[in-house]
Amino acid sequence: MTVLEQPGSFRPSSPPPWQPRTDPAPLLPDAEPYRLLGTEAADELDPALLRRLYGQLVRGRRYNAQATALTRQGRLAVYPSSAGQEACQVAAALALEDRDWLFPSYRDTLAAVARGLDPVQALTLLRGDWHTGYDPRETRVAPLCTPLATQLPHAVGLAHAARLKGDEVVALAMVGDGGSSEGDFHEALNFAAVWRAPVVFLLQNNGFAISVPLSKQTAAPSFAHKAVGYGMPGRLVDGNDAPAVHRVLTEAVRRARTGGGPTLVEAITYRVEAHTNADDDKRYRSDAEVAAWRAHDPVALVERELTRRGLLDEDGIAAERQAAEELAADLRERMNREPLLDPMDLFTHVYAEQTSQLRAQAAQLRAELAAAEEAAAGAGAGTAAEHGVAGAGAGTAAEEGAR
Amino acid sequence: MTVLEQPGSFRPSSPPPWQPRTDPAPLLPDAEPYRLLGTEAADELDPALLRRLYGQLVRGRRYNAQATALTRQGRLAVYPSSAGQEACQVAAALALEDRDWLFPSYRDTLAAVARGLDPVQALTLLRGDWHTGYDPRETRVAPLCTPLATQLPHAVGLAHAARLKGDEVVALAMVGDGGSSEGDFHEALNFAAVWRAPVVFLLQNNGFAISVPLSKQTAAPSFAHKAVGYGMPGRLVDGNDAPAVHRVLTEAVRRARTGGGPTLVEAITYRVEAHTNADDDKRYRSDAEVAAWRAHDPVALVERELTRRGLLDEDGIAAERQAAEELAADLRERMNREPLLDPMDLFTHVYAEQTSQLRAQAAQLRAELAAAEEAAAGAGAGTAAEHGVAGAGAGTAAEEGAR
Amino acid sequence: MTAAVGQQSATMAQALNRALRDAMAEDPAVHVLGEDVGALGGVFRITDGLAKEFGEDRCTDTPLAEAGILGSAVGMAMYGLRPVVEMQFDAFAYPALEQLVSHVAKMRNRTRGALPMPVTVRVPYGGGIGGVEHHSDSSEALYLATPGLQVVTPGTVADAYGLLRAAIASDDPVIFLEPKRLYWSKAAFSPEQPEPVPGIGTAVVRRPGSSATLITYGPSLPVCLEAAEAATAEGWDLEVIDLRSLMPLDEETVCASVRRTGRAVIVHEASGFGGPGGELAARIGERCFHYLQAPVLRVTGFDIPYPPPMLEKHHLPGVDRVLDAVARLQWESEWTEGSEGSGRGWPW
Amino acid sequence: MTAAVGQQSATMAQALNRALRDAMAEDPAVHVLGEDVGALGGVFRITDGLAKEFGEDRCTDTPLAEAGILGSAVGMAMYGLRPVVEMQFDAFAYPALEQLVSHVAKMRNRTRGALPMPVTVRVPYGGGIGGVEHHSDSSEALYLATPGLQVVTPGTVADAYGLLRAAIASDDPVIFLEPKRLYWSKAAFSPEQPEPVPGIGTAVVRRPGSSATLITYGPSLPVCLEAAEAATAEGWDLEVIDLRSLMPLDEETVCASVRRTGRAVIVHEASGFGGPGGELAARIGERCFHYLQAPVLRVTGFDIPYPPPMLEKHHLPGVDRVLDAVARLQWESEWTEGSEGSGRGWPW
Ligand SMILES: Cc1ncc(C[n+]2csc(CCOP(=O)(O)OP(=O)(O)O)c2C)c(N)n1
Ligand SMILES: Cc1ncc(C[n+]2csc(CCOP(=O)(O)OP(=O)(O)O)c2C)c(N)n1
Ligand SMILES: [Mg+2]
Ligand SMILES: [Mg+2]
Repeated sequence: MTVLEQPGSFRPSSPPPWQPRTDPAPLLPDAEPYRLLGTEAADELDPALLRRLYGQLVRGRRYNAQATALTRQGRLAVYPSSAGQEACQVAAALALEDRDWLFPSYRDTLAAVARGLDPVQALTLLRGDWHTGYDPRETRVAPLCTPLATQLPHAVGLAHAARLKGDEVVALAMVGDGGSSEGDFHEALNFAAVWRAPVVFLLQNNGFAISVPLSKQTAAPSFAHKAVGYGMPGRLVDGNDAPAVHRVLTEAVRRARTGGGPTLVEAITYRVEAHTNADDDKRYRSDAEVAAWRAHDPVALVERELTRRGLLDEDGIAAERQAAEELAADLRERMNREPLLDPMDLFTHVYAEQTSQLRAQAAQLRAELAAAEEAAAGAGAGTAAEHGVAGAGAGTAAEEGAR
Repeated sequence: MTVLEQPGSFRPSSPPPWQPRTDPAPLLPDAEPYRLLGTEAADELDPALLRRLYGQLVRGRRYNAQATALTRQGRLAVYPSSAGQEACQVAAALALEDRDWLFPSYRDTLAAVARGLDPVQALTLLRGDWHTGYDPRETRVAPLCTPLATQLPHAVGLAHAARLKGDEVVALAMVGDGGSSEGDFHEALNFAAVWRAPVVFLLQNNGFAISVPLSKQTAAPSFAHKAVGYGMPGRLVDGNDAPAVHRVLTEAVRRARTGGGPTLVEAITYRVEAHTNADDDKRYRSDAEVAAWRAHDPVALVERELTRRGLLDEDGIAAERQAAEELAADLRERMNREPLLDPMDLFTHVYAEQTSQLRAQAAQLRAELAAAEEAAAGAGAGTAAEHGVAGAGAGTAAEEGAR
Repeated sequence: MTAAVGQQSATMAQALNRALRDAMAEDPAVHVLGEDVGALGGVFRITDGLAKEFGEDRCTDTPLAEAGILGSAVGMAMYGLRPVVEMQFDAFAYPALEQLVSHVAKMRNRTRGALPMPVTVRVPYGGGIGGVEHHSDSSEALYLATPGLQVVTPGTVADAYGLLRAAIASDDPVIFLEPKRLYWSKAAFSPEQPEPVPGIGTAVVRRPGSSATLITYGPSLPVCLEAAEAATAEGWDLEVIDLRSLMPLDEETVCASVRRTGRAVIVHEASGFGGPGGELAARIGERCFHYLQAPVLRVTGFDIPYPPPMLEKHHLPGVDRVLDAVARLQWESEWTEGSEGSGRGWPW
Repeated sequence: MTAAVGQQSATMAQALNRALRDAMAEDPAVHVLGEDVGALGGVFRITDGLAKEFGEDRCTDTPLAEAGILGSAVGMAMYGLRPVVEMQFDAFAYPALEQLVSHVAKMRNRTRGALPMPVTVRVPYGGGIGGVEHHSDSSEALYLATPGLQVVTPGTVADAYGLLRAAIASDDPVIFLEPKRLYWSKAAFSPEQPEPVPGIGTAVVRRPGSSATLITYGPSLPVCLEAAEAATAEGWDLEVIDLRSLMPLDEETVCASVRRTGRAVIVHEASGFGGPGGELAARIGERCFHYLQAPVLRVTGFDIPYPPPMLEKHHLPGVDRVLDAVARLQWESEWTEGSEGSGRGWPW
């Protein structure tokens, strides 16, 4: 290390040239959220797409209502409704191809259902049954994720792996305004950008993280402004304008698929119901605020557009509602059937092979169940399997304030 | 929940108005890193400040050289040198008032020393002695932080607490380009912005995280571009231009102190030595790259400026060097004294009061030490305390490749 | 839900709320922070009314980031405050582990006493409330393995108040584990004259007995008391010890009892393997070896990820499983070579 | 540093490097990722040469974020890869704990077997190398308390190779703990004909003996072997068991030995309280109760934050402390009421 040996002689060069690693301008979101409905561009919207969105929105709204109703009947332990956010849910599903993966958070069962997942399977977790009711590899829907933002690095890793394998698979990962504060959000976006992984991050900004409003969550101009800090484009869209969300996501998916790297999309929307059935939203927001957002309803917006363009009449509306009612009835009916769980399954799928410790514990439970069965048989009751299930109902009692 | 009861009757209102929570434009960094030296503005620089910076830079450079030399003599277990980054270190120290707090990372001992900390105390950790060699409350220097970015939320919490108490105290927290990838960086900046905490984040972008270059760390236009995503200003500065760094930091500190909230400052600099004495930088970078940066030397830049303006002559230079040599000699001399550690101190300061378990363990060690002392006395050797220390020397053997 | 003055009975949730309120009223350095602790009063309403009474600067809704919350609390403590952090659920405390282990637990030691960490971390823990995955973990083993932390957990309404006051008053960090399924348990409670809790680190004999000792804490305390009652029908007079504090551990109370009864069963909801019961059994084995009439047994959650609500009752240690273990305490010296370790019926 | 073909002796670091190389060559699904694993070859050079040989897509320098690394590995495993993650040091694995507990350990269970997690997490652990704070933690207790994980740690050069191959081949996640201070230990090793390791979950008797059993793993194995040699001078013939796998735990090998010798000392570097030794001692107490001639003792690190390098030798369990414990195994039935639990000299 030289400590300036010859004071007169050094000619410090000009500084090594600096330039931004990428041009920031195109990464910044527009000043206004992107909208289609109510603008001139709406006239050019594909009627078939609008009809498809509309059908899904009507069914989605009905699905949300039915799921919330099921909590009141004790058939779901808890339901975080996406009522008011159906445009985001439906658009996310429709923006993806079959080979793509969806990474939903715990609120996004509707997105999975709109992709084609059986609603009963989508709700398995929330009814108190086994955690994931479907095969993620078959459905390309990752498990519903409760630890906030932890699903985001998974989406990055999966998309990265797919790209390394040469598959043109895109991962779309969903997160909330609250979840954006977690370290995992930051790490995932950074990895995605550095790896140019084919991921689309859809941040549903619904105004609240349980009771915490935006003003206590962030001071940023918008969540979309975070994108430039990772070197990816940030897009801002009216989250209740289904065709707009669909277009922005489709464009981001295309970009990802063709090697353009990740995008962060902030959809501005609103949770019009309480956080879950266990929440009390009167404590932290006014009815007037909710009412204002209910008026900007994602289902009604598309319905109005279709009606305006003469693409939907009363019969059409009635037909979609009929379909939604059928979905709800089917869901109701099937959710009312008591699921059959085998208590011995506690010990399967902990490891590929049971450890000696687990075998011993399984033997213990088996013996307990047999003893209970014997006792019940003596008293003229059913089988051990039923015993396991009957008692289980009690476990689903709604948690006070939980989640 | 209403499912569109009257298809003809609804008049979806216009969307609730959206506007950015804050104007993004002033938060974005300038296109070029801020510079003073070599620009016209340099002419107006306060001579006293320049002289002060210069003195600190010369001593800082010498300090770095001496500390690295001490690793070769086995007197330091490891030293992460800030050679080449002295402008950032010194400017950080001089931008703060006495009441302010500095939150250094493991590489920032020089910043602490430039603030007035005894270098021997600053190096306690790195010599293998107790972890923090000074009283953080007395010195307003937080413990040197090794787990990357974890010191940032501490700075935020402290600054927030000070503000709640009405004290006009600012916290300046230092982090590296690598550390910016950690979740704690994200969480700390977000908390700081939401709370408008009086914190200045100084990110020394020195080109590498051990061996990992910027291109594998981030795809962002600059680290300063991350600031807008939190709603705080991001500033970009030539990290080898000491007056420039000092001015940008001073301005940020002033802003923080007067209620303006946090700032993220990215200082573009370069680590001209290996990561630590244990590192082998030949594996990941070229000599040419290092040489280019050595030419843009923070010490030489200020020396040239002073000379150019006739504020420094050979005597002045010699005097500063003399002072630096004295500092180095004193450091050398005192670091060569074997520190006196009491093994029984293992059990103090685990809790305010020792648990019964710790008392038992302390009794065990005490007995062992007494037995060893007895054995040594039998063999004509020294006391137990010396025994503890003598053996300790071996513990400082440099870790191969560690850190 | 705030406990009314002079109230003579309260839920554990109310007692905790009252403890926070009293601590905040007494000491302006006490600050509460966490997710939803403000207007909502926390998802379990433990912080109900605090923001209103003491202002949002004293009871603060933070951004949603657990490492950020705990890391900020470290900084606040460095400046002389006494932060009380709420983690929303057990599994959501994991993101804060680095801050907890590398700073909260070590800061006093790192700074030779200059920076103590009077931080209380409240963690609702355990199952039995029908929570979906990640909402029912019993993570006490993580905290026990971390020197520098204190770990306490109340099993009664009175202790909830007393222990939380002691935790907040402590100059060292405390992991305060709140048994979720006891939040709504009710008992006599006079906040004006709270039962004294002799500080952190003292176990209590909840039921004296002579045949064997049940050692437990938190959510399993009511189970053990019920089991002890039921056991009288079999002629067993069981002593029940409520540890209250897992670290520091009151070994004297435990050992005195086991030396007297000669038999011990440890009961907790956390998985057995690597759980707190192992440490307890090991210590009893070390210190009471010659007094033991039978192996120290453990009745614990299985070594599995916490199961879904519909199956949790099979996982949680209940009265029957405790009684089964008591029955296996070799009452008639029935032991013969080979009877140990058969696997069948062993409570691990 | 890459192990040369036909080499007959190697360090543990070289054996680990060779294991990675062979696994990557054999199976294109194996990907290595972490901080500095590329050009630098890792700070301990365990991944030396891999990026060059297999390309940066197979051995990838990641951004500096442990949760991001492990979280990405989860996603890669979901897509069919076999990620091998390097954590740079023990304490720097903490930020990844949420991903580890809530996803890596549980994913198979959460998805009823649909998404297994063949992820290997390599963690250099333990002290004795003069590392400054946060560089010498023994964090195995955190992992042991997490059902769904396997936890292994080699004590010899040959096992380093064999166990790492087995870990990478496993369809379940493995925490692969690498004893830092054994990295440079050297032994005979033929990579072409590596000693077979009988899969994960098998302990091995490293030294047969009849007087008492020393049970240990990883960095403490050489200490125990040395102690066993030294003990012969006292007339003790000690058996030494190297657990190799902490989860699954090979209880049969342990119990068979202890039933034979009647005495056991557990030795590990991690703090005693809440450490792995508690679980072991508890299990031995449960399963070998009537065979035990003396309490199961533990020789462990103290219950303190890891000390600075200049004091670490006082903290680490050494040969003398092991022999002290052996001497306290009540060889002459010297036990009298009150001699247990005196505090003085007990190894916790
Ligand atoms: C790591 C973590 N911390 C806390 C929680 C508890 N929690 C569940 S939902 C929620 C709010 C989430 O808000 P946001 O991300 O905006 O999503 P939204 O509920 O609005 O869809 C919280 C705090 C959690 N699930 N995970
Ligand atoms: C959480 C954590 N992970 C890993 C490390 C190991 N480590 C020490 S320094 C370093 C690189 C830091 O790079 P940067 O933040 O750019 O700081 P610099 O060394 O360049 O000053 C790494 C990976 C650590 N100290 N903490
Ligand atoms: Mg939200
Ligand atoms: Mg750097």
